[in-house]
Amino acid sequence: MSSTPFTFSMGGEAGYGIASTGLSFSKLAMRSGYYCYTYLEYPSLIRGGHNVFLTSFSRLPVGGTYRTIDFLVALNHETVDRHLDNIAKGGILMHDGTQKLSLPAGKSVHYIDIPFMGIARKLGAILLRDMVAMGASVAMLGGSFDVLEEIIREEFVKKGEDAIRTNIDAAKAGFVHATKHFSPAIRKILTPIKSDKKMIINGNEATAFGGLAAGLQFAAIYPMTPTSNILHVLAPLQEEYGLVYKQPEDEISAINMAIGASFAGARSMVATSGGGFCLMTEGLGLAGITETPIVIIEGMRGAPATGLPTWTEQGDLQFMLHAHQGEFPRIVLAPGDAEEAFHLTMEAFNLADRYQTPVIVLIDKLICESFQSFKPFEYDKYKIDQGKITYDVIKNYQRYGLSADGISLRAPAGTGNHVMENSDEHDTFGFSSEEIEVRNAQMKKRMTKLLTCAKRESTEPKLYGPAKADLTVVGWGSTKGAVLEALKELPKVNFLHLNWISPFPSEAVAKHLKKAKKLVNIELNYSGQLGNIIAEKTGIRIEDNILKCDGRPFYPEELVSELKKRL
Amino acid sequence: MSSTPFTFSMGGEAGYGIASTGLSFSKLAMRSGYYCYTYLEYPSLIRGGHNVFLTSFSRLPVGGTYRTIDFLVALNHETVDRHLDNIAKGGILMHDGTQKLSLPAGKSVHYIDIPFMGIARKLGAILLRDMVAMGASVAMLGGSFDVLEEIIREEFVKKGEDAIRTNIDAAKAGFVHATKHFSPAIRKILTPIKSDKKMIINGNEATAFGGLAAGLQFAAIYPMTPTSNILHVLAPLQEEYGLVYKQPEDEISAINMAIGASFAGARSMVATSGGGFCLMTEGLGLAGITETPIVIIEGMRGAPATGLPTWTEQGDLQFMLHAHQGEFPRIVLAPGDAEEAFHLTMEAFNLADRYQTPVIVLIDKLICESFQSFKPFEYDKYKIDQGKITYDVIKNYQRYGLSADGISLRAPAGTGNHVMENSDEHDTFGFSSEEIEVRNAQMKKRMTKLLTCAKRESTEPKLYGPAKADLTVVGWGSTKGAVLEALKELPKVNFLHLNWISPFPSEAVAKHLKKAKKLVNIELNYSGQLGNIIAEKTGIRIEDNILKCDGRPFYPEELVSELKKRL
Amino acid sequence: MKTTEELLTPVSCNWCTGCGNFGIWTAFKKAAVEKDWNNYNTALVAGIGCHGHILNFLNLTSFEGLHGRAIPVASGLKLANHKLNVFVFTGDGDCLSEGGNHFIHAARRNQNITVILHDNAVYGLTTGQTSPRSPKGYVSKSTPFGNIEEPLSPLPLALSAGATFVARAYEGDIEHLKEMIIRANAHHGFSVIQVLQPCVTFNHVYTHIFYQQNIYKLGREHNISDKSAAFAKAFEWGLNKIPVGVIYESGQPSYEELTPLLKTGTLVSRKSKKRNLDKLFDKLR
Amino acid sequence: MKTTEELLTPVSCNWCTGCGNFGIWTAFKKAAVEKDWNNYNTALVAGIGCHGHILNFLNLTSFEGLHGRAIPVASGLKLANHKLNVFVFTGDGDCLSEGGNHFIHAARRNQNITVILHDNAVYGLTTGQTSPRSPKGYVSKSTPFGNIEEPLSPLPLALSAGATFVARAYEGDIEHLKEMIIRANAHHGFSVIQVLQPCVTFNHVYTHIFYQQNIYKLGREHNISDKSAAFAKAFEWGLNKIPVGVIYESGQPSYEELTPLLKTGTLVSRKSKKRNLDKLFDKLR
Ligand SMILES: Cc1ncc(C[n+]2csc(CCOP(=O)(O)OP(=O)(O)O)c2C)c(N)n1
Ligand SMILES: Cc1ncc(C[n+]2csc(CCOP(=O)(O)OP(=O)(O)O)c2C)c(N)n1
Ligand code: SF4
Ligand code: SF4
Ligand SMILES: [Mg+2]
Ligand SMILES: [Mg+2]
Repeated sequence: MSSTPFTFSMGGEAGYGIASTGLSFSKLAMRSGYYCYTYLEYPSLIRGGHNVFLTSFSRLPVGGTYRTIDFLVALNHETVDRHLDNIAKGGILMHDGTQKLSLPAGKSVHYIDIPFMGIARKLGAILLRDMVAMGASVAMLGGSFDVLEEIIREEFVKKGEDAIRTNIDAAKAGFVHATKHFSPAIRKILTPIKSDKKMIINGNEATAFGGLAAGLQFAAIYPMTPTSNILHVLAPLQEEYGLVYKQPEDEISAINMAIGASFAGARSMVATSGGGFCLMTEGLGLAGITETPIVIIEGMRGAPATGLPTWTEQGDLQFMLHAHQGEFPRIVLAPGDAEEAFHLTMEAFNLADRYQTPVIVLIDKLICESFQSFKPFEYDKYKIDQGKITYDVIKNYQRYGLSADGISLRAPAGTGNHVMENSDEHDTFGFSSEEIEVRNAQMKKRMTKLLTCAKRESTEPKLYGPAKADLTVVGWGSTKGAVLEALKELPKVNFLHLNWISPFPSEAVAKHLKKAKKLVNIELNYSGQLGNIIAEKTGIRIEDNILKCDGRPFYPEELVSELKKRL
Repeated sequence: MSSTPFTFSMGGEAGYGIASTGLSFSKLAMRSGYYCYTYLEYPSLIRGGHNVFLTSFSRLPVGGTYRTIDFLVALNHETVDRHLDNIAKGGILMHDGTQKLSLPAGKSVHYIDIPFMGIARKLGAILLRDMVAMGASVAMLGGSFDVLEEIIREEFVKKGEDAIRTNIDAAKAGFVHATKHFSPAIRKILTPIKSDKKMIINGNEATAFGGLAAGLQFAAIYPMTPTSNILHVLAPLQEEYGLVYKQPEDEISAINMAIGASFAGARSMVATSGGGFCLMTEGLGLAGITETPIVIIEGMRGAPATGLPTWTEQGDLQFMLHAHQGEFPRIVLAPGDAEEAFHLTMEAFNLADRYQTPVIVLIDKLICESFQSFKPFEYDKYKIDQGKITYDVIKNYQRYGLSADGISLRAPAGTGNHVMENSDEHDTFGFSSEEIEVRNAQMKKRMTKLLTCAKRESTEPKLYGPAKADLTVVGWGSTKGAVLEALKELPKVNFLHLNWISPFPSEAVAKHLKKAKKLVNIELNYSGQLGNIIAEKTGIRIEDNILKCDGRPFYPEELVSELKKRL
Repeated sequence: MKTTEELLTPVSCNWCTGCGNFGIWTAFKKAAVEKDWNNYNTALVAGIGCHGHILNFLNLTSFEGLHGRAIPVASGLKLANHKLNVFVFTGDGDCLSEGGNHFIHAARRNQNITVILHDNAVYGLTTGQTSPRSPKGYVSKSTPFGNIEEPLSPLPLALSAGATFVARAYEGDIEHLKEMIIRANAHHGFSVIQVLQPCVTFNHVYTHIFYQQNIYKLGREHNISDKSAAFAKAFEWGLNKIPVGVIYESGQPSYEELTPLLKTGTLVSRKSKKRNLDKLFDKLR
Repeated sequence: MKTTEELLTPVSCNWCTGCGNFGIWTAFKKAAVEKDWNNYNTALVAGIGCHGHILNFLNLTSFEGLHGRAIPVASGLKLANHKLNVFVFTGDGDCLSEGGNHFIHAARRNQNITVILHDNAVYGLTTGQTSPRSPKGYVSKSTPFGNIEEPLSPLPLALSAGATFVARAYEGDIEHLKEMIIRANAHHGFSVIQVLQPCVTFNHVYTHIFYQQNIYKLGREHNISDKSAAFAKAFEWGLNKIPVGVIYESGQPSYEELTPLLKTGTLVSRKSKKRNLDKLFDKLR
């Protein structure tokens, strides 16, 4: 593929900091002027398993991770076993000959033998191995050592001058060794070029930052892969940005704390994954019936149960729509990448306040933990909107007063009003009631908010690619990146991407689907849940599906070949 | 309506035992040869609220509660306020004139004034009031005092001869007073007649008995309306029937205990309502991925959250299908009345064992707490089927061995096999694994069980009424009774009733729907959830809905009038 | 509030006649009037059970949550606005069974909230099942052959978990209970009052008479800052020896006092505002 | 099992080098060989965390449950087949945070199961956040400014809740830990061993050296049937004063012993069979 990014990868055993090396490499590529996308694979173990990162970089934005590796650094046997087959024809495999990895002959791969271990040992620590490999790789890609040095300097600044020095030395040694012994094989692929200002961010950071921008005041997060990193981002920023992060005893507590904080008027959120969300389902409906705004970040992973804790999946979609007994309005957003996660999280806080109801932002391990480069996010236009809220004393205040749009005037606790929020069905004042008229009025009031939301917000899916196409791909959430990459090769295919799931944009979706010549639904789950929802909401069943739920994302190459079959 | 049952009702403040009076009255009707259906309404309070029972009885089976009351006993003001309008033209209202209830003139109602309070006071206790009223009512309906005496005797046997005497005296006093003063108004409507042997049972009892018949060994139930009564039935039977009932600290514990007991080989179940089910959602998927058989009884009530704790609703249907992250096979059954609850609960235990997966029996307050008379349940043909299970030591035992039907050989703990059940994705032995092939094989194996189930079991909905009809009503679960009552008046309407929800009988449903001239979907929830599922599974959207979610059941009269509009 | 009448709502009280919840309600209203707890400075949270109905009868800002989950709601509320007096009304089932985990963790965190534990040793609202407070041998619908579990002692549990104020009171002694409520609220940190509350409908063991006959007030000789004495008193239970009064109080700083951000004012006093992310974005280069 | 080799599985151990879980694993294998725990008489349950991986390395019947929920699975398992030795492997996060409620209630019920609490005072598997056992001031990703909560003491909590056997051991002393495991299992009732387990990767406070320097073995002078002495020892923690050994043991009957039905054999020994309901139906007339 002509526009295909270059994919660099490094693999080794867990516990050697492959993830942070991946981020450093990505920064290097970015500072050299390239866009990149870095995907991490690791098992649910602290040490002993296999870790790998893949960075695809290009002059143009890159939205997904490629399977075909142009340059692989193998720090152990397993890297070779697992990834050799994915090396591109004519690609490079860098290894340490002294490790005697079994490298099959006959493969059209250039082997570059760098004594990582020897060099690292000479410099005093085996752990420096990755840095040596990094230096050597940068050299082989024609990258700038200055940029690398700058990045190492920043990364180790907290560890002191010594750490900086040894790491720079290690990188330098690798760089020099490679330049000296393999200069004919060097590919000028990382040579610094001029380009726009960019940043690299993963979905967890984007979500946390979205919350910060939106005036988040209280977050209760119990650690859980893949969203733990949201708490790691927020916790150190508490004082400077004026928010409270609380690690609760469990997820039940998390959501109830957030509800309590919101009752006091604070913008509140929780973050978790499917298992923790299960424990929040009761609280979700509590927020629904008490009309308490909260934002819930749900990061999907391989399921059910503990499942595949460090792998990706889109298996929780229908669960999000139906969690909790009975019915209440819920807003479900499903960003397609970190940038959308940022914007939709910001929006989520406004929506929660505006419609006084829980808002779920549904992401997955792929979005949460993959690093992608973007132009700095544009959020000038964002304004905090707290909806119908008062801090004044209102005569005869009624927390659940009726109104045409279903939204009542909210007064936080402590404002002098007698505010009563109630998990029992209640009258307009909040007092428990089981009367038919009261029940019907409140039920209707709550459900009307969803209609109001559908009317007022722009929930339409986005169509990428040509307006007229031979094949229309339908998808949601994190498949966006891989599909858009694939579309670069397929000019006659377009892509309908949904990032609003509830209220569901039934009409807009139906309109697009009816226009399509041929349809295929793409999801990272077993049964095609978006397809199910579309059938439910529009009556249109997309018969053709590309589904996968082995924990791995879609790769652009596999999509290209799957989609070509349909053209 | 010609075939319409006679409806007797009594209302008074909570705490006066209206519910047990209702059951006594029903037994009386039944022993006099009539079928009956007794519906209870009470608030979520122990005292102080308003309680009422309605018993509809007839020579033919009665499946639902009628709104129109033929004979109302008002023990307090509220009864008059709330129910006077529902008294049939020419109906009877029995009251105590000394209470000075405001009885509107001009209503074509016969007032029967019985000094309940005075008589009760004379006999020594205000609490006897209900018994006086009961005696008087039986007299006015031409019932047999002997039958009433027998019932009182049985009911108070545990309280001793004194209690029996006073209560019989009270009933007698009422009976005599009524006979003496109102003999012209007596209607011979409860005169004993010859008829088949019958019994009266509510859904909670039926479910508990279903479990007992099916060899239930372990039940962990945390109290929650409307299913608490299941534990009240099981707890005293533990020793005699050889099962353990355990009240756990919470519902999370309940489901995990049941899973643990099942892992040891015991037939296990839990019972709860929506809120408790929320807390079980994580355990549900645990049973799914570990392939541990369990039976979950979910009794729906007004929702969301605490909602309307003592009122009915069918709002949890889609939640049952999607609770828990990701996907795994689940079986969801939705009995239409106590008899179906009995049979489907028995069946649930076989299904859980056969497919090694959780089975949900979805009922609601209406089924749980309404008493209905039936011929004694026929369960001779039922056989316990534990599916693929072994107690022998198997060489190279693999808990999750692959097979064409997706079902592996199960060995309980303690059988000498190394049995490993694992909430992480796992290989055939149960060891944690994140490999693509392993994941795909296990995911497919699990999901195949649902296909196997769909093939092997008869999941088809039942069509009631004429094969060809002008209007086809579609419904599920507890609406069955009211719809069948309504159909008695509507010979050109038929009714497609679903009691298997997952695996969903898509083909059978589609076939019926396509044949229908005109369709209407009936549900006790806000959005028509069965309609949503039908649209998802068959592509057919039933545009016309009769929905209600005010906590009250459908009444045959209201359905008749709603359905007539459509003919 | 200035008078107990101001504290009333249009909803009329619907507990059973003679229910111990009436005493708690009365004592709380008296305390509220004495300390002027009102809709500016106070918020209440309750769980689900007969106890929780109390919110319908008090004209004070309140949140009726889920069964077992009142404490975490109160925790979040307090963190967001620590100037509020935050009271939790909870039952023995609510607090010790469904919500046991929150109880010990709120105690551990030493959050400055007051937990009023309506201990009727039974599940009232669900019609009388055995609770973690029911005595061994207790016969109910859930334990028809007698309870085989030892009751849980909430106060030693709270002490073990780190509570800094624990007290016990009998609802029938309204003045004493009122004092306890005021003292618990005045305490800076997690406070719990186990209120002995007869359920006249379902619990025929722990009756009004039982408590009247078996409680005694802790006197001066009891050193409320001695933790092992506190454990001894907290465990004490039985004929003629159910101590009531403050059992333990210590002066550690509360969670809110230790949270640096809250030193300068409540979280909600800084209104939610859009933040600039330039600095954060800069680090992503 | 007859040898520790028989206890191995094809899965190779994947804890970090130096992890304290190795000691627990070794001590458990030794105990299993000494007492011949095998697939007829033993079943293991674990929670989710580094500790839970242990099930993959033991050739014994086991159930890996959900985070925080190992204990109730073990409770159900034990009630269904009380002839099995039932062990729970749980972490400080698993047992005391997510699963705190089950811990106190299983202790209260005095179910005859043994809880082996891998206490590394940190959330290992989720990469090192502060746990309820982390010391005050502890700096981690979740408490970058230092932990402001007091750590929870699991043994006083268990004692308060009603546990009848509580012990503490350091994983580095394998013989001692093995003894503790055997004694806990021999005890008839709820037993818990708090195992001091260094997490070499994330917890740099409670290291091997820290424990080696600060633990001491309880001697004869400690009366294990004295509950208040037990509380004192269970709370003891700090420089040179972390007692290890059996802290408390008492002889109340276990829940299984008190359950009448189980006197005649295990629940599963009566195979599930269809029951006749005539008698029950008769009452419905
Ligand atoms: C999750 C959940 N489980 C169960 C219930 C049912 N329920 C309501 S109140 C209650 C127990 C009440 O006992 P307690 O907390 O002691 O309150 P009391 O009525 O005695 O004041 C239960 C089990 C519920 N509402 N929610
Ligand atoms: C419901 C739920 N919440 C959170 C998690 C994520 N999680 C996995 S292990 C763990 C904590 C582990 O800590 P601990 O129990 O102390 O075990 P350790 O790793 O230290 O042995 C967490 C929070 C989960 N798996 N499930
Ligand atoms: S049931 Fe008990 S606790 Fe509930 S209101 Fe009646 S007396 Fe009070
Ligand atoms: S992270 Fe800690 S507890 Fe987990 S394996 Fe490594 S050293 Fe052991
Ligand atoms: Mg109670
Ligand atoms: Mg730990």
